[in-house]
Amino acid sequence: MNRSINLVYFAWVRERLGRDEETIRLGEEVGTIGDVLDILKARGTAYAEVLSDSEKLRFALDQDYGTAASTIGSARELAIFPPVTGG
Amino acid sequence: MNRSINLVYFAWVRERLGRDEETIRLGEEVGTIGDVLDILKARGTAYAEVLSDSEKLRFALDQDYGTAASTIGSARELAIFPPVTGG
Amino acid sequence: MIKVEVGPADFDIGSETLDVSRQGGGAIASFVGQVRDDGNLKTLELEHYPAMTQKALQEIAETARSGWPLHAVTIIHRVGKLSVGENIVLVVTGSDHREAAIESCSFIMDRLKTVAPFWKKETRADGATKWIEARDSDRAAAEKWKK
Amino acid sequence: MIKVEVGPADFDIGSETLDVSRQGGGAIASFVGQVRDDGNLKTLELEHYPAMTQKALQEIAETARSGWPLHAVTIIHRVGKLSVGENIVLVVTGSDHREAAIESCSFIMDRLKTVAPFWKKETRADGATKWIEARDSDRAAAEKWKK
Repeated sequence: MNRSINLVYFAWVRERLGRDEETIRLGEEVGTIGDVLDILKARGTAYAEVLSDSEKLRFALDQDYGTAASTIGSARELAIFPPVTGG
Repeated sequence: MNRSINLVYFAWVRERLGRDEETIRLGEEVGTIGDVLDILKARGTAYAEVLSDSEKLRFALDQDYGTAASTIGSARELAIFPPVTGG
Repeated sequence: MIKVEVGPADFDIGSETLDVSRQGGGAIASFVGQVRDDGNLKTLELEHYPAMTQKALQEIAETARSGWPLHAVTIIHRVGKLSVGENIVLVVTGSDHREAAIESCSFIMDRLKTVAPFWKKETRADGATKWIEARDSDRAAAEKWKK
Repeated sequence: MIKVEVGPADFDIGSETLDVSRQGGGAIASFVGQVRDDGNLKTLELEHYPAMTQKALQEIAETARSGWPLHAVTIIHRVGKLSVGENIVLVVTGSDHREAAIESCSFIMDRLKTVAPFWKKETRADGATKWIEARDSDRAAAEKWKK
């Protein structure tokens, strides 16, 4: 089965990756947000650096907060961003 | 020495006494707010009834809160009123 | 900056908030108390002790300013006869920090309820009148700041 | 009544407060956050996650309404480039009770700081830019409501 997911980036994650979104294909072996992070980090230095410390990142699956251990399931959008600073 | 003090009444104290202020003379023996209350209560039924329960009353001497035990000293105005309900 | 006003005139929340925000800080908390319609209330009459009121409100504002880092405090309290829905009281505080602004605003309201010399008399739709009694919950709220 | 707005437009505190007060209650608390002048700040840029923001704010408002007896909640959060002194966020809550109005307003602000998908980037007078980092004190403030 071929799945794809839309990745969206915000704030310094967006700036340092040099893009605000992209779509990637996910193989069968991809189960969690952590698995997606591993795929991205394998792509090269920028990804590896920006995504290295998942403690400094927050994630949302289809606009609901998740963690590196959260299951992707049938989610269509994964957002990766720094801790929020609104208000 | 003859002293006098202005008494001011508010809310239901004012209404039930039928007046908003009056001036009375104080003899040498009058030391505290409680002494003034005793003088007023001796005047008749309305005063005795309204001032009977000092727990339900609040006092201010020259616009600062006091208690029945507070010394009159050289204060010019004694206010007698129910607990406040502003705001 | 401390601003204290007592009188029959209504107030404008927007312009009072703007005045406080102009003193700097970036965190502005406000509270408005209005005559609440509880079914058959007609009017509320606010009596006060004019010689004492201004001083009492000034002291409350100064106590707030000594307890929290505030740029500005505004307290406006109306007196006289007010109808359902009308404004009674406005408190606005300005600080660098939202906690300081919100907490001091709450503190000032608790002090107004228990210390400021105002009394409320309600008139019902059927003409019956009653002086509102002080509430234990207001005394308890004021006590909690003394910790 | 819950009202949630996200966008570049400024808001009017007076009219938003009036709208909340019209839902009844008599106790209206509000908080305004503005771009604070800390000496050499020039602008603040507010980025957000459009697909998530409205939903997050709606959830925050509904959580507040389930925690306190509220007649109305209004949350307005601006995005885009803002100058020193400009409004960023407005929260207004209306209740029968001042404690409910003030506490829920404080709760909503704490949640906005820690849950709503906004990010602030500051530009200094010398042109230097920096993403503002989340503060431990904001996380601690949000945690205290979970008791």
